[in-house]
Amino acid sequence: MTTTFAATMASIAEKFKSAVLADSDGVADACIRVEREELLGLATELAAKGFDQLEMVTAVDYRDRIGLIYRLVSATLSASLVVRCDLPAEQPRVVSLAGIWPAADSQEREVLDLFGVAFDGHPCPKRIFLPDDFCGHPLRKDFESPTLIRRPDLI
Amino acid sequence: MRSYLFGVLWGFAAAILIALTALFGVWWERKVAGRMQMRFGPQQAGPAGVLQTLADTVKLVVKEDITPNLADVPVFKLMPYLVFVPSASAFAVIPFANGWAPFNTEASALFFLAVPGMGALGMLLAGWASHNTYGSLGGVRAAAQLVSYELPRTLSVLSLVVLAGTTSAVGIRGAWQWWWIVVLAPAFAVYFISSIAEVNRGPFDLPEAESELVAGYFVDYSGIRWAIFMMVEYSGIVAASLFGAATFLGGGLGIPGPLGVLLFVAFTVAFTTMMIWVKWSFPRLRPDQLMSFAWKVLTPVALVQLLVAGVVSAL
Amino acid sequence: MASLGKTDSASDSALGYSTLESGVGNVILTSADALLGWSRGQSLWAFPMGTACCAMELIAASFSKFDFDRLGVFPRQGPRHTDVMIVAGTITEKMKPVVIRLYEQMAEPKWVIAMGNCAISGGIFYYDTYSVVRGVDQFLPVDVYIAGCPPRPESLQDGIVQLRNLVRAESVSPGVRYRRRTEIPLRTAPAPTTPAPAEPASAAPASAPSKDPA
Amino acid sequence: MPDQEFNQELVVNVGPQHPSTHGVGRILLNLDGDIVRKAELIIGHLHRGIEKMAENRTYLQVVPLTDRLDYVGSMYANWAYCRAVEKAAAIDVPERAEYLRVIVCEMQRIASHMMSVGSSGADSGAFTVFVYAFDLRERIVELFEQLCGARLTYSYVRPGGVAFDAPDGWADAVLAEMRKLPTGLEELDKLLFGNVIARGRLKGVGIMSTEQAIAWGATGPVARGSGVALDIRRQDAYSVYPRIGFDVVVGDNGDAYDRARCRLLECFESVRIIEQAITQMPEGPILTDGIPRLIAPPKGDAYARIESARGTLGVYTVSDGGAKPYRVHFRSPAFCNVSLISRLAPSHVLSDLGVILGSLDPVFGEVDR
Repeated sequence: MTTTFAATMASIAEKFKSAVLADSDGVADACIRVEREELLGLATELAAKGFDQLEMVTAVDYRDRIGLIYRLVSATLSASLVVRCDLPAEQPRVVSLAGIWPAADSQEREVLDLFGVAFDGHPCPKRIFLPDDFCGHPLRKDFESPTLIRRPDLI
Repeated sequence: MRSYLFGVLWGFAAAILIALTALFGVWWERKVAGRMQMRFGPQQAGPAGVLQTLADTVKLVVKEDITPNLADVPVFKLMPYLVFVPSASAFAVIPFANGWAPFNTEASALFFLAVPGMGALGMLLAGWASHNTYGSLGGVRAAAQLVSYELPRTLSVLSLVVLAGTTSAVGIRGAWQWWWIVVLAPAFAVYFISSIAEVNRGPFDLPEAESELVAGYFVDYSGIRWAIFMMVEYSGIVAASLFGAATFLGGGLGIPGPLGVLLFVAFTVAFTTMMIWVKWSFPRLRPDQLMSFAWKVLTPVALVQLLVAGVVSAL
Repeated sequence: MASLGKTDSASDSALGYSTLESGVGNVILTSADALLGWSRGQSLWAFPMGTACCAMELIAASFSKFDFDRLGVFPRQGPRHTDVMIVAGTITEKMKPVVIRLYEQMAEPKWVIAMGNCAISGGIFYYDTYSVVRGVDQFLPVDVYIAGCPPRPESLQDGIVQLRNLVRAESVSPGVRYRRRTEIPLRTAPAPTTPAPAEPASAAPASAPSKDPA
Repeated sequence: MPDQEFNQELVVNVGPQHPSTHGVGRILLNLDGDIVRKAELIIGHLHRGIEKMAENRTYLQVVPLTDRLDYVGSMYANWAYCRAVEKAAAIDVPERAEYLRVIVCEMQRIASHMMSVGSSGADSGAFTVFVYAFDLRERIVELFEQLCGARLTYSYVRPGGVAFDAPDGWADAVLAEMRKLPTGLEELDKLLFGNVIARGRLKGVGIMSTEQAIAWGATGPVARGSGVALDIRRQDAYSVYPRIGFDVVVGDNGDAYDRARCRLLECFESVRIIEQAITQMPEGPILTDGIPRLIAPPKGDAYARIESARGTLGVYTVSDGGAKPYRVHFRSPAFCNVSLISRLAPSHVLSDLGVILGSLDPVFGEVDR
């Protein structure tokens, strides 16, 4: 990790107490695990520190909790960073980062559509792929649908 | 009485002539466009696909012609004929032979330019009556385009009238001189470009823009009514080429006898092919570019040409 | 010259269609059927209902290397001006009402070609999907199925030739049956029980629909 | 207020089935006369749930699914997925396979750009440009057919290498084709961008500044058209790209003309890359041996991204140690680029809508997944 990048990481770590700094986990050069409440503060801090590109917003359903993944890339620091935030599985609700990075707008709608995570403050919080009257969120592990035919395990 | 009978006879002859020009025009366009795009045109309906348009027309005649239920039905049904009749009547005044035209009236050149302008009203109402957003957008564009391109077209033929001294097309063809080609070259260019726009083709096919308005003002027409719109377009091309060849080039450069007729037909086919060639090689103009091109480029050129013609004729 | 006028041309009998049943129809009717059949077959204007990968092959089929235009197939965009709707690609639940509405907007003698496995049966997206309609024939009467993922432009054009034989074998008056018009009943309608004449042999790549409902 | 409901805006539905929406996107336009006031993009008509399907397939069975994602360029969809799996399962790739992957993906980039440049010509009305661009694309698709038998959905790149070795004479055929291609590309350049009406239609339409491009998440030629020098081949320097000399094409004023022109100039760069890669390609195996039929990467995440014809194509896989991926997510560049239409379209004329959408080059298989 370049020195400036390490310096920014250190300054962020002590600024946000609940942020747990871990080194690379296969997704980006560094990883920050943060609580739901501190996400907005951390995001504005990172945007100020030179992370101007939000590349990917996605989620993973770990059955007991839903993990949100934001992958940020900084051209000035030439480094990438992944911010992870865990949400309860029942009513996942988090603040929307579309205000800081407009790129998050459509990707957050996709997470809303497929995972059911509600984003507060999103410009138009509607489903993006599925019709509005679709019940359930497909990418949840406990998603059942009459039209879904499971592929037989031939192996 | 005799002229009445002659009128009816000529009506049938014109209908057949227009149908033939449309048949030839559609087949010729698909073959030329095909060859321009490194492919063959229709091949399998008759030798070299000559019967392709016949197959298309017979199919369209027996196809169901749908009237949308929200459409303004009487207007919807009338519009193909309101668009067809003016452009068909333009055939009546074209000087086919030296000194002869089916209807040799005094101001036949102006008749040829003015009457097809009525088609703009038909297109506007066709788009509006089909109660379809694309249709009405196409109709409004057709009205704006046809009206604004009539001015340069009329001015370009006017410089011809100034030189010939008469406004009758037959007179113009009779008074044709060879040096007119040199003097009236810009006028012919303006005439050719604005007649492409008059027929909604080539870079000016905004009313029926395929990639924007799906099919423009005739989007909701099907079957025989749509075929009439297609016949209007293709007979319009041939009519503009016929008139251009007859007046600007004196119908075969004024050579009497079969050679002149042969040249006349050759010029007409050449102009038709040029219109097809222009359509398939240029993208479409934007509405504001279309208008500024008509008013800021074509009209001034036609006016200057008129001045030159006036000076020359005064010499 | 195409087989204008001859109704029992080689390709018709090759497909096993029952030619004119004895004692029905006369010179006027057969020549009218022949002319209409020939003209409709020669000028099948295609409505490219392209949604996914098969749309790329549909575009390639109408361009310089494979050239649809030779067969008289002219892709037009408006549903009103076209005869055959070529459904190319996966149809999802959200797209289904759009396809139905466009099919209903097409002017009457109209046909449907289901191009590609996704249009035939959902193809690779048959298992584990919640939003794919498994086959267009669930809501459209399909005339020709073209297998392949995506089918080559050549097999698409062979499908067009098969459809042309179907079209040429149809008759103007409902009384005359050159060929049993195979209405595939939608899943809800009970299967018609009238006896079927010779089973139309399915030609190799593009199979004309068999009589018995799915 | 009487005049309030008088100047009601005309709502036009540029529906899922439309000649210039490049697939099944739907745009709800609020038109004031011919001027677009608001453009709302409605997608999802081709949403097949590929990410849900991938969770019930083994790692190798997901490869054919990635073909149907970006069906105009399925080579680099395969490659991105295979890089993620190789990163997760720590599989290394033989030298020759890396070169074959670079050659095949650069050819796919040319074919995909031909589709995009051709259709941006067709959107502005020049249909012949589309046919000429497709003719160049057909030459490349023919070479793909000789290599892996398929015209569009190849499943050629596999975790740990590639599926088939180049048949003998194939490399020379590609070299011969790459020598002829630049003349075809120059001809297309003159045919479309040399044309004064096409320049008039494409220039100054859908302008996006550099900051907007970065903030809105645009990548690939859409971002490079606005001056963002973001090219993952240069930034990550993955595979054998460090050994190959090429430069990144960057436009300056970020309109539809620059985006389309960047795509065409990138094809010249790809031709250079292919020629260098073929000359440097060593002999040797094309698939690492010892890869189990059921790849089971250790528990954990992996993310790999490559430069596809539309931009940064990233694949994020989560594995729970089993034979099937726990979660696969495709960071789709077309999805991020096409959602710019609602920001670029307002205050343009209706005719420009098709041109702007064409310059964003969406492929709805990848947008809707």
